[in-house]
Amino acid sequence: MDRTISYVEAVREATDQEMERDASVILFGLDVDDPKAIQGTTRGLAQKYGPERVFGTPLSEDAMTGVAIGMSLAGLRPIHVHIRMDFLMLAMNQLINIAAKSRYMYGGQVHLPLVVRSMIGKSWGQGAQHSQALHSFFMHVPGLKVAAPTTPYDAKGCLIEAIRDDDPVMYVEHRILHFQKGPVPEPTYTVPPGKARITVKGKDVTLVGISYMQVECLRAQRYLESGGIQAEVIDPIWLSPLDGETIAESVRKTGRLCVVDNGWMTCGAAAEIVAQVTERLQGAREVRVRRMGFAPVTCPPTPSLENLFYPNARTIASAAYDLVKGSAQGWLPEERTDLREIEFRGPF
Amino acid sequence: MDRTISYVEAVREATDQEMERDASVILFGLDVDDPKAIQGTTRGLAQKYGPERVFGTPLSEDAMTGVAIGMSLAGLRPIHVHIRMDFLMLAMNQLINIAAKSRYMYGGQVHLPLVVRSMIGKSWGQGAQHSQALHSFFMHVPGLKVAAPTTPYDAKGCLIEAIRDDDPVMYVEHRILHFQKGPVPEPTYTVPPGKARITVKGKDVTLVGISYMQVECLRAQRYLESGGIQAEVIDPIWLSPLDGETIAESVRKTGRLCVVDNGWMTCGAAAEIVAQVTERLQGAREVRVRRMGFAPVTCPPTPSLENLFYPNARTIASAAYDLVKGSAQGWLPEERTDLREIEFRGPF
Amino acid sequence: MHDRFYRSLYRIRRVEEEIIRVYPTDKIKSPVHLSIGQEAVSVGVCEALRADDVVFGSYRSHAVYLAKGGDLKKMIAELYGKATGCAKGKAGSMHLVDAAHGVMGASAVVGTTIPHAAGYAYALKLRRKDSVVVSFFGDGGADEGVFYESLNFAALKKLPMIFICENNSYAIHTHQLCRQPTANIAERARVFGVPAERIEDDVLRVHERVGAAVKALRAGEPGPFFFECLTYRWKEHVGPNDDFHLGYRTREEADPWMKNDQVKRLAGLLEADQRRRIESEVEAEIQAAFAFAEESPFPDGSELFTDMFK
Amino acid sequence: MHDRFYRSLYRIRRVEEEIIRVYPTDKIKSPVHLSIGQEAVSVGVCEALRADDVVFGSYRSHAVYLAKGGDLKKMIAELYGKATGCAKGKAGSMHLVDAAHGVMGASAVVGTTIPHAAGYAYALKLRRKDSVVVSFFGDGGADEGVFYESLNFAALKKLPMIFICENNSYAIHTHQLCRQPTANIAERARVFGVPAERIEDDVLRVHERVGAAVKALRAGEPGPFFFECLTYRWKEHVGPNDDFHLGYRTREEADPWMKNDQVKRLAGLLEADQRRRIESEVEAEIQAAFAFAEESPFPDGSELFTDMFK
Ligand SMILES: Cc1ncc(C[n+]2csc(CCOP(=O)(O)OP(=O)(O)O)c2C)c(N)n1
Ligand SMILES: Cc1ncc(C[n+]2csc(CCOP(=O)(O)OP(=O)(O)O)c2C)c(N)n1
Ligand SMILES: [Mg+2]
Ligand SMILES: [Mg+2]
Repeated sequence: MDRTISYVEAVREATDQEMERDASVILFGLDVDDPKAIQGTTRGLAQKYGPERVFGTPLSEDAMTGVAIGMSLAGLRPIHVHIRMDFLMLAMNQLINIAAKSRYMYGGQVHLPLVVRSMIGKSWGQGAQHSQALHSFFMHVPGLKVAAPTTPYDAKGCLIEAIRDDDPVMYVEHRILHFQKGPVPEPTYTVPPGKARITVKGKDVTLVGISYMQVECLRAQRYLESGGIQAEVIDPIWLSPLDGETIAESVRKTGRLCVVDNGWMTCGAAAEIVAQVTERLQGAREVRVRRMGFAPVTCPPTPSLENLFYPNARTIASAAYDLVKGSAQGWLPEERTDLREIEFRGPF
Repeated sequence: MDRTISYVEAVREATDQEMERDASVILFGLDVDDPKAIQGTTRGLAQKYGPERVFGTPLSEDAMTGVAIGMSLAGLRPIHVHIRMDFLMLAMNQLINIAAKSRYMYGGQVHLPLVVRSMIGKSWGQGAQHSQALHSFFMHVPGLKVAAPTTPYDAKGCLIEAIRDDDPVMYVEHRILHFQKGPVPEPTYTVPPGKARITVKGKDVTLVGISYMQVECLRAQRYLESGGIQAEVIDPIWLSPLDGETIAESVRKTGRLCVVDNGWMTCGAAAEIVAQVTERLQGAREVRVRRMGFAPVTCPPTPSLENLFYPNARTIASAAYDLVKGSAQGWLPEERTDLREIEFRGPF
Repeated sequence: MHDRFYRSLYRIRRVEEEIIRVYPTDKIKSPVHLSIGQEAVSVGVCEALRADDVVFGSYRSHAVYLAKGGDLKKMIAELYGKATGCAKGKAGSMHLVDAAHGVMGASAVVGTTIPHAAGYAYALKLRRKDSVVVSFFGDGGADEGVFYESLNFAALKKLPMIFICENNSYAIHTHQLCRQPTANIAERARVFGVPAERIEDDVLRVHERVGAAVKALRAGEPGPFFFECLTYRWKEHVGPNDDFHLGYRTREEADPWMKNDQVKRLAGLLEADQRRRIESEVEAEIQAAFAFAEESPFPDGSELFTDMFK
Repeated sequence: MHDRFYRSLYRIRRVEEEIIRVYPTDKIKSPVHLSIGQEAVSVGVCEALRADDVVFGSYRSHAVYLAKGGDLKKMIAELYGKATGCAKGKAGSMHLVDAAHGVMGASAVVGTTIPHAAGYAYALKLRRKDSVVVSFFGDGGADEGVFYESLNFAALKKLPMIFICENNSYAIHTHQLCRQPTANIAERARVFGVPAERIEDDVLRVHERVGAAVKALRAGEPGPFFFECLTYRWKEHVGPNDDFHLGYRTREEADPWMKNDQVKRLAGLLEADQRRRIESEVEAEIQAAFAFAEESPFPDGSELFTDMFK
């Protein structure tokens, strides 16, 4: 497994391989066939599979989501792409009231093998309406699965899993991660739901990092190391169904949990994870918990505020440090440029 | 305060009084002016205030929400009514991407004094798409307030508060509660956010009941009493901002928390409350927690399944009993008809 | 042909009359939106379809479910909330489905199945099938943005589908002209380049015009087609009763529609004994269906958790 | 009149050219969707408006913000993310606002301000004001369901508003005819009973036709009015560059539009020294605005939590 490719390429390859394997897989969404090809993730596929299987759409998120549902009722396996998750707010009726419910409310007579890809992103000056990560909405409603892969490996494996799944899957991509590179096997493989990944072993505190915040947690782990603390880092990969078991087992060991979401905290994935761990470990292990995520405000575009809006490796390390020490220590590690493997330049 | 009126009448009266007081208050939504008058909550208002200030709309939830926003930008105070919260999924873009964000993303230059009334309901055979309570979506996104009053008193006070609020408020009504009666002062008054109400004092376990589940918690409290347990019952009234302090203080005393939501649990209000209490009491008080809510499936219409879908007084009492005793006791109180003050007959 | 039409019309009318009769007993476990008075649309359209054609509808779908060949026993059992219902009691009256007969779904949220029909038609076209898809919705559905988005997409992709707007002039108690500035739904469709036509309440005319569209689509002519079918709901919006006392409409308004009753009309086109034979067969079928529902068990509690995922 | 038109056109053009010049320095802290080539629409429309009239736009709203009288200094400071920006750095380029001058909002989600305009117009009508509201949106906005719902409502309530569809043929890189079966946006509006007209890229003609509509509305004639204004975006969808190399459109397609440049055209209608005077005043204003932005401070961290609620 020494081939290294980018997240973008991993998504593209997964799509290509599944479209090649299964003629019922089709791909559409605004701009999937345009020169930018959704940051490259759909590059070349319109040419290879033709305009019937790969096509751009009108700006009609509501109807096009319904169209995807209709296609999947007819036995196709649509992949519907949205360049920003914010735009899914136009498709909520079809996603929540139909996609999540069809198998059940039709008593199992139908099913919807549907994948909805949507991108989340750090604002870089885009502000309020181009920066949201609303995965908790989809975790809340029974009937949808949610994947939020961090690495190119998981990006490919989760997407193939999602395409082959007979029920609707929300596939969440963070734009910063698109430029991440990593080892990815060429043959197809799946990363199924139900198993979180322990990305670094440690004994003092459990860091759960969702989507892009996984990267910041990995950096925080290194900062903490320099502060003498061994953090265990967990990537849930799939948010629904969520592998609460793996997280709780880690916290049973460390006694401390810091969940860092790439989203708001109230009724968010971090609230869910804290609640689950509390439920699972009550009576068995006293725990210390901390949630981190977007500041509880609208995302501001100006950098002087945006920097405060997001958690980052240093603020995460500082919070985890306090969790371990048991009180506010005011420790904030010096910024280390060697941890900045990933460059991000907006706007995207 | 010995006047007793129904929840429906309380909502109607609050609207009437505010429309009378302030000519900028207007009321619209599908069917607000029809013979059923939204279960009576808008009865007579079209006649009294005329068709410009009270009007039914086309079936256009998306645009009509945008229209409400535009009205509020122009200085009106619209109340937009939806007979089912499920239909708000068509309005999510305007609610999440505009209403919640306008004051902030326009740097305080504008504000939106907007009230969105939406009804939730027990399914009574209506099933998947007419039964949801998705208040956690609105709790998740900064910029929206959420009220979910249980009593006629709070129904009136919260609605007046919401109408006078200069920012958007989601006002959530449960249809069963509509038939509830209670003491309501005739003069206007407000029930502002920030203060949960302890509806019954107790020392053994804290029951937090949201919306209609407050009623089931009050019944559960009586069942528990007969089992020798003194439950403290809390009605949050406002879900956003949430008074986590009052809840945590109660749990600091009882050490046990059972949150019963009238909605799904994952990333729901119950997750948020459990997480907040855990955060607030960590290190100070060991706690036992339990979440209850909709079963994690789509709502089934047939009674044999629907009965299992919702928590009820007896299952709540049973769960709280276990919390207090520290392990599963298998205790389920006999059904008491004297606690069934409220009759519900669907469909509504 | 008239016998087939009559059988279908009579069957729908009588099933719903039985529902009205049974409703007060509380045996029916979900709200019912009756099609009485509107049967001609479903029958006229569905008689032009094959078993492998597909229909989508709304919460008011008893008629289209039956006209398209949906199983009557399973429908009544579904209304009773029984395990033998078409969706095992998980649908109720508002989500009737019979995939084997091309009834692919009905939604309680207005307008929401219109794009499903377009998506299904896209799949048929991609696979070079000659089946067609029909989307049934009301005049209220034509208020919703998704209606226009779906029309635009269907026209853009020339999909093998037929839009059937059942215009009964009301959304619940609100007249079309209180919701739309002009009563011109067919014209609204035409502006997307879609052949669109308004048809009076006439089952034979509906059949003829829709049949021609179906034929064109099967022959590979570009779709979609659009029909605004004028019709009238006799009963209240939801529930088994009349509602002229509410005051939002008058009996006088209803009168011409009731006089034009297509069930009676078709009855008149048959020989007396042919008609009686049909009627007695249908009555027997209905009786059997209600008995079946009655005798069937409610779903077991364990069913709560099935059908969520594969 | 021509001098006013020229000043407004030239000012918008030059402001955006300055943005292009500065952009590579990274001083501008948000993505920019330039209006270069499309100025005639905003200017033609806004010159027909009063200060108390109101406009709503999209993320591509530099032109309409300036044409309607929005403060230039605050705009540039906003682009720089400074505390002195029109929204204190919380809007960026995509959400320009200047309530004092009737610029009531711009949204980065396509189509979303169309119903705001209708709601605002409803309030004006309710209060018997004679101001009007203008909704600016693109041909892509006309794909969205909310566009039709808003048209339907505005026509139903006869609102004092004007729809301005800036049809530049593209949504990002996708041509109108890949999204709509027929290029007939004005006709789509007309079917709602709304007077609708298509106008070529001609600032004077836009002004004349929109001016007539404004006059009619102020006189109490029923609205709304609809104008599809044909125009062309010269730069890439987002960012400061040309994009003919991408291949989705050709220079040849752009040529006639560039030849028809309305900034040049109006320049030609002025006396040379009148023109020069305007230009030098505008240049000075622009220089001052960029200097102002440059010198202004970034918002303080405590600003993160302000402006959420009253
Ligand atoms: C999106 C949505 N909004 C509102 C409702 C409430 N509602 C149920 S039926 C109905 C009227 C629909 O009228 P129409 O489409 O003409 O169908 P009809 O009942 O006349 O068959 C309304 C408003 C709903 N179910 N869905
Ligand atoms: C609802 C929504 N869908 C998709 C996008 C992504 N997007 C941004 S601009 C744009 C094109 C809009 O085209 P048009 O309305 O013609 O405006 P123009 O850019 O040509 O001025 C798209 C698709 C968006 N911002 N909002
Ligand atoms: Mg109707
Ligand atoms: Mg355009």
